[in-house]
Amino acid sequence: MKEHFKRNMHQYRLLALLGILLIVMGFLVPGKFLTVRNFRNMGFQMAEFGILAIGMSAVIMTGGINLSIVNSAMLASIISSFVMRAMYDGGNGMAELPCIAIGIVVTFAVALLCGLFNGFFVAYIGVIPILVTLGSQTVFDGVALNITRGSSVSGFPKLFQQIGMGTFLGIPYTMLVYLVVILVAYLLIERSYWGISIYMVGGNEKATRFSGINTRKTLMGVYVFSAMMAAVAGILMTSRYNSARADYGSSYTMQAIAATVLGGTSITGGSGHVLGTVIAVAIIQVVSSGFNILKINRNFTDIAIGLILIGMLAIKHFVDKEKMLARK
Amino acid sequence: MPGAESARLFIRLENVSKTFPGVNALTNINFDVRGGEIHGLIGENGAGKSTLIKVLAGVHKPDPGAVIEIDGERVDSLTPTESMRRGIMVIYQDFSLFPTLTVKENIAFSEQIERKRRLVNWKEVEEVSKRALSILGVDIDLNARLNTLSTARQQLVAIARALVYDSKLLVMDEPTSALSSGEVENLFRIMRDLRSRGMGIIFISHKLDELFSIVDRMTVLRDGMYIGTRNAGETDVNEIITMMVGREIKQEHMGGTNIGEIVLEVQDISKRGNFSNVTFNLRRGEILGITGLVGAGRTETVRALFGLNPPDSGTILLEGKPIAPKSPAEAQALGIAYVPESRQTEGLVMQQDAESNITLSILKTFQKNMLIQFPERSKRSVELMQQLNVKPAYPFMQAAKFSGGNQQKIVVAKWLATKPKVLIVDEPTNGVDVGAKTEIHQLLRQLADEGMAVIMVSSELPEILSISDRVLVMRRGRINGEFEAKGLTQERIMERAVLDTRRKEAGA
Amino acid sequence: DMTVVVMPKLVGIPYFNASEIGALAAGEELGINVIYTGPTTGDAALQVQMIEDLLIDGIDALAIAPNDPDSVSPALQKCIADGVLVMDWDTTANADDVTYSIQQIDNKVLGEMLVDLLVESMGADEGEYAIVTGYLTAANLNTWIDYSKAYAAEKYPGLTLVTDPVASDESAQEAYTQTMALIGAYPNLKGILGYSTPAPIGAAMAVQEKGLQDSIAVVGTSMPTDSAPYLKDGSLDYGVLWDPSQLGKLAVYVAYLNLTGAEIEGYEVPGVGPIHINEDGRTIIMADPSVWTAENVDNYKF
Amino acid sequence: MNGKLKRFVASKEASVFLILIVVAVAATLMNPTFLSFANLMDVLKSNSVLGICSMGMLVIILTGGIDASVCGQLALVTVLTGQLMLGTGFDNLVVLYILGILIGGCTGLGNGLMVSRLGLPPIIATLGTNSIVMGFIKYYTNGEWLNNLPARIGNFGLYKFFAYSDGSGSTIGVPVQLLLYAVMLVLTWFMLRRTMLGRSIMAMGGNPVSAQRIGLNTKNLTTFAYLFAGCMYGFAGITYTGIMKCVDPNAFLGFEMDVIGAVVLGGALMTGGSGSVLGTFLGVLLFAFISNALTLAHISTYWQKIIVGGIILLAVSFDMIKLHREERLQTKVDIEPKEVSGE
Ligand SMILES: Nc1ncnc2c1ncn2[C@@H]1O[C@H](COP(=O)(O)OP(=O)(O)OP(=O)(O)O)[C@@H](O)[C@H]1O
Ligand SMILES: Nc1ncnc2c1ncn2[C@@H]1O[C@H](COP(=O)(O)OP(=O)(O)OP(=O)(O)O)[C@@H](O)[C@H]1O
Ligand SMILES: [Mg+2]
Ligand SMILES: [Mg+2]
Repeated sequence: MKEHFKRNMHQYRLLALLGILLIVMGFLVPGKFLTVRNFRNMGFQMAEFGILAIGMSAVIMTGGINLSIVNSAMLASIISSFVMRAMYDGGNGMAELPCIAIGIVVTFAVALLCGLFNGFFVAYIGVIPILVTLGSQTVFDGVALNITRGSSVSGFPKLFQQIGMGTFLGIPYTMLVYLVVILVAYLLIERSYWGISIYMVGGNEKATRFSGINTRKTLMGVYVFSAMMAAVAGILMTSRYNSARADYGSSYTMQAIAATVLGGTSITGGSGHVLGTVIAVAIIQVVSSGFNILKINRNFTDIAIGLILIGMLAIKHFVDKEKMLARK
Repeated sequence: MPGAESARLFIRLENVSKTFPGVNALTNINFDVRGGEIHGLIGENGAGKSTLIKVLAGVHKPDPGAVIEIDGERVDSLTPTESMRRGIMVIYQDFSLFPTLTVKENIAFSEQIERKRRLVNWKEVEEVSKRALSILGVDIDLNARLNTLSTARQQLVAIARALVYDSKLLVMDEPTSALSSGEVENLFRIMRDLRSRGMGIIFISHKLDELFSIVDRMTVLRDGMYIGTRNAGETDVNEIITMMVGREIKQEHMGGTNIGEIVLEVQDISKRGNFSNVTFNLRRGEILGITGLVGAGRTETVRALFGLNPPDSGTILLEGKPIAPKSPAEAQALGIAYVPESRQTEGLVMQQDAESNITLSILKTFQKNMLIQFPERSKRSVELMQQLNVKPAYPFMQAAKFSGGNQQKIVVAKWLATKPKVLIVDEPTNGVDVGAKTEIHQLLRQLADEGMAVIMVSSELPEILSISDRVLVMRRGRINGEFEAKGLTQERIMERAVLDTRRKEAGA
Repeated sequence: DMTVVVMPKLVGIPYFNASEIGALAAGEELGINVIYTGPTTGDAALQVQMIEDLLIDGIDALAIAPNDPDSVSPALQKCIADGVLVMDWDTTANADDVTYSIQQIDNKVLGEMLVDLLVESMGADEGEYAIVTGYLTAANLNTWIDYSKAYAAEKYPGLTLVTDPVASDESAQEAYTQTMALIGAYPNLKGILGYSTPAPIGAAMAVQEKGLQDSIAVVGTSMPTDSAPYLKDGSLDYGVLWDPSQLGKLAVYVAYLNLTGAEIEGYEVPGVGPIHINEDGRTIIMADPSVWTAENVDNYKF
Repeated sequence: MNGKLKRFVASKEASVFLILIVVAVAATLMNPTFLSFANLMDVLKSNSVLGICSMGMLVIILTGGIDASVCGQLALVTVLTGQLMLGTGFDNLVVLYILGILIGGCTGLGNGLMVSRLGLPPIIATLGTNSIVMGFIKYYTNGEWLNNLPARIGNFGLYKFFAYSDGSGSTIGVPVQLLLYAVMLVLTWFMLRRTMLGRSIMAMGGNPVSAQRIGLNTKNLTTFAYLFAGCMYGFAGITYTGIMKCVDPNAFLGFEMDVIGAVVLGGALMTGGSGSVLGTFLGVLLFAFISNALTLAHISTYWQKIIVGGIILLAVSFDMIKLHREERLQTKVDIEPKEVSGE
């Protein structure tokens, strides 16, 4: 128990910060912030960003980074949007449900290709991830622009919007999807064979390979996983914005990295927790929503998140006295 | 001649303790070294030897109450710079070199710092490093990047770096762990020379015969405590071992009792620049020792069997079926295990805990419904740690925090866990103390007797002789001799390792 | 107490700063609460979040310059469901989402005007020209570019567009670098059309540096104070835009009039002029675009 | 000499160089303008700011760190000095450069202290700095451009050495920015190669524990690296204002990725200790020339991105494949010659 607490100290501190922020916001915006309506609202918003952050976390745990995660999400969404639009044909074509189903499959398929693309260069050629994904980011973006010429794609079944807009017993579907993703990611990353290999590869790829683990598969898996997260986020975004465009969510890349490290994942790999990332995402969401409702200049949101990032990690350093090894 | 001047105490430690969170690495140590003596520091893995010298080097601050006197002067706070300024130079167990710099800079760098240089004098760097290497009598490309060198060569560079210095006390933490016997002899010659010039030397090694051949006095530590100091002439190996482990350890030839049919046949495998025409076979219940000089290609050869270094030609048969593993994963699936020679870079994931490391090779077996069963895994890892007597047996402690020898045990444990058909161990007792060494030997023997086939690569001839059933000697990428271990002597092995005896035989 | 939110595509760029001044001034004149807020980058996703968050606090009207009409559509529908008056300004939203659409100019008029001005500055209705735009994904810029291209192809068949629009990422430095390359790549280049406010400036910088003021004409949408130095030395021939502060003001006035139930058609907005609603009952066009030249540019203060 | 050449061929710099040559040859074949003196100078001029910043980033990456606050630091320098020029008409270039270096130095020092003293991972410290600095700058300036700067700064930016007119009205010559860049290249090279400070940084980047053990003050070295980078950004900021003749607080959004990309493309290892000024220079050239070459080759904008990304991937893969091949073919054991049968 004590061991558990010591190991997860940082997460508890994040949780405490989240609590404090909620209370402070509750005071500052009385009767509006701590309401079912606002929580539902944040639930709608948090999912897409949270899912991308989880996809980013898995990659960072191996010591890599995925700068192209948002671009793969959008490329997959754009292609599937074209497919859905063509099949639905403004209501003259296929029925709504099968059309949506095909769209979702296409999103996953394209994202899978993006993930394999990144994974191939990282796992099989051995290029460092920041360069691979910097390159693939440009490529994916280029392909998306080439297809759309920069405009947005829309015109799919009305029902598709329900994914991003609908609720079940008052809970947004997006939130439900997010919860399922958290659970699956938790099990995959922290409880499965593949997940444990992620941490080991992040710590020392060579020693892990020498232990009979197929580290190429592990790495390939991580980039595919991250692309799958991108696909889910892409579906939610396309549905919420009722369209797909090359530059949607462009600000999410840096934010996802920030959320991952705020959540306690070491940027050099080998450590981190899914739940840490999830709490960090919630913190960023509360600050962002709270400041929006308070109509504070958006620039202060950036400043506040910067301060929280530095503050929480300085605390982590000083209180845990666990000198973070600058690198392996 | 070591006169009165050199017999002066150079350094004296009193009451030195060092506690890490949860570990008392050193408790009230008293210790002194004179100028002009070689002082052996002995103890089991984790006894605190490295920690003690890190205190001397100013890397670790001792707990309050410690007294450190250097050259008769009491020093209150010792920093690395201060320690170097006072003439203490350390060769660390992990070398502490700079992997991305060239050989010449690695050798001359600290000296340039000591001289408070602002600009680098490349000419001087070149001269200094050339001189240091020539003292050692080795030839290494001065402009090669350090991380392109083999472990043995890196160790030589680390020694050369220390020799550059005109220091008063040279501390050597296992300087010979990767060296061949010729290189060790060379080093000893230099050490004797330095001693005669009045320098004090602290020498740490687990190789007791080495120690007895060079040191004047030796101090034994056990579990972080000072046990005693003896003059080399007034003690013997048995007494020292008793002091170290608190019991006597006998070393004798342990032959196999249960040697069965051939498991592995290696037929004429070659790989350009690695090994050539290597042929041998391996039986169930047998330990096959492979020895030779460093750089003879032993590691490359056994790695070929583990899928790390597939041969260009030739065949490998496992239980009569041809195999060609292309990766460790494939080799493992075939029932081949390999304990690599470098535990730091190839053996362990240092930042992870002991449990994750020990169970890494058998991780899949804890899977149930796609999920890893952590309680089972913990149970298994504690069992393994106890089986190999890993100290402390904390499964949640970071691998990096174990002492060198205990780290090695963790790597061995990881592979034993897989219960392989063929177990390959590469320098399995590198940096392991006598107690643990015997345990590992017994374990290997026991595993063989239970039906495993074992290949042991080792540069330590006593080790080869004591537990192998058969011995292969390699020389420059080829097998240069094969012997039954029984009745074999070190001399005959060395002959094959050093001399090209094939010429004679072919001619005969 | 009436709260009107005016949301630009992003805050912190000169164009939208100017419109902020007008919007806030209108709030003061009318004695209502005007909030001018938007994301710090032109990301449609952020805009949607802000709208949703603002709804929590309760607002009466929202005037939005959408980064993408489709993406904000669901959020705007939420507003409508909440009884909020929704309008667009600067850039059109989807027609179903807004009660009023306040446009600075007629997109078609602007697109065609730029081509006419370019031809005039080139002094010939034939030759090669290039387009430097902001982001390739910017909907309003793409609309203008499409009108311009269609018009040029029809009216001046002698004009040839050398390559697809080149993106400058809303940065003058990038526009400058790209233009340098364009000049190198197409030695016969006679004209450059710049869309988005930094693009013509960057293009003019390159032309100025190359000393090609007389052989390459630059025309584009730019802010007058930024363009003044380039207009004066001839590297920029015409700058075209409107007064963004008037646009902000107009948006707030229309919201106010609608919410108070007053007559909109023909209302005289101080400093802007009478409002005229188009036949579609929705679009309000502020005025024809203003053109700045070396002579008149000093009369504008934004 | 031969050994040196061999080492170069085996180095990472060589791969970048090779790709650069391929790009240059392809571009020249498609459009000879590419190789014209005027074009090369233009490209170098507009990428000199990237080049100068990459020197700072290189030093940080050598320590094993990273700097995500390039954008914030450049914006701060250009805005503050721009305000000064606008407010007082001050136009002494030397003083402006010193001021720029001081301002950049301050933010760099802040980053350095956070990394070395607070022990924050570099990416966090600098991401944090960036969002804080950018937040304040955008809040105060509202993104407003600063126009009508003193003429002197603009004229300085246009200055060219060995200038001559090519008849069509444009002046050709070596732009002053190229000289400034060259000075920073040499300065950084000298610092890294010839001073103990630079060698200590290289050493620490390769193995921080050993560095501590031989008595290097790793905290101060780390702090210095960020300080040095900050000063470089300061220098780059003033140079930028000279080129643009105005200040746009938003001009540098996303610029840090270009800078990091150029350094890493030039062969520096993100884990520290490995990387060179020459490599970084080649990385900058590659970055600069690809985009220029594509435009000159009349490639449509929409395709440019795909090709740029493709070339980056190709360049880095090529490097890795070469490395693997060398590793595979490396002679590890000096094999005894075959059979010496009886004679
Ligand atoms: N940084 C550290 N944090 C915690 N414990 C440590 C640390 N360094 C060493 N220890 C512990 O201190 C004890 C002494 O270790 P030390 O490395 O000095 O042993 P050693 O005698 O050199 O052993 P070996 O022969 O195996 O190298 C061990 O129990 C080790 O686990
Ligand atoms: N001239 C050289 N310069 C640098 N490294 C060399 C040189 N010659 C050989 N080596 C290195 O020596 C090593 C060869 O030793 P190898 O490990 O194959 O031999 P071994 O017989 O297994 O010895 P051990 O296991 O004791 O190290 C290789 O790793 C190789 O890189
Ligand atoms: Mg030790
Ligand atoms: Mg070996």
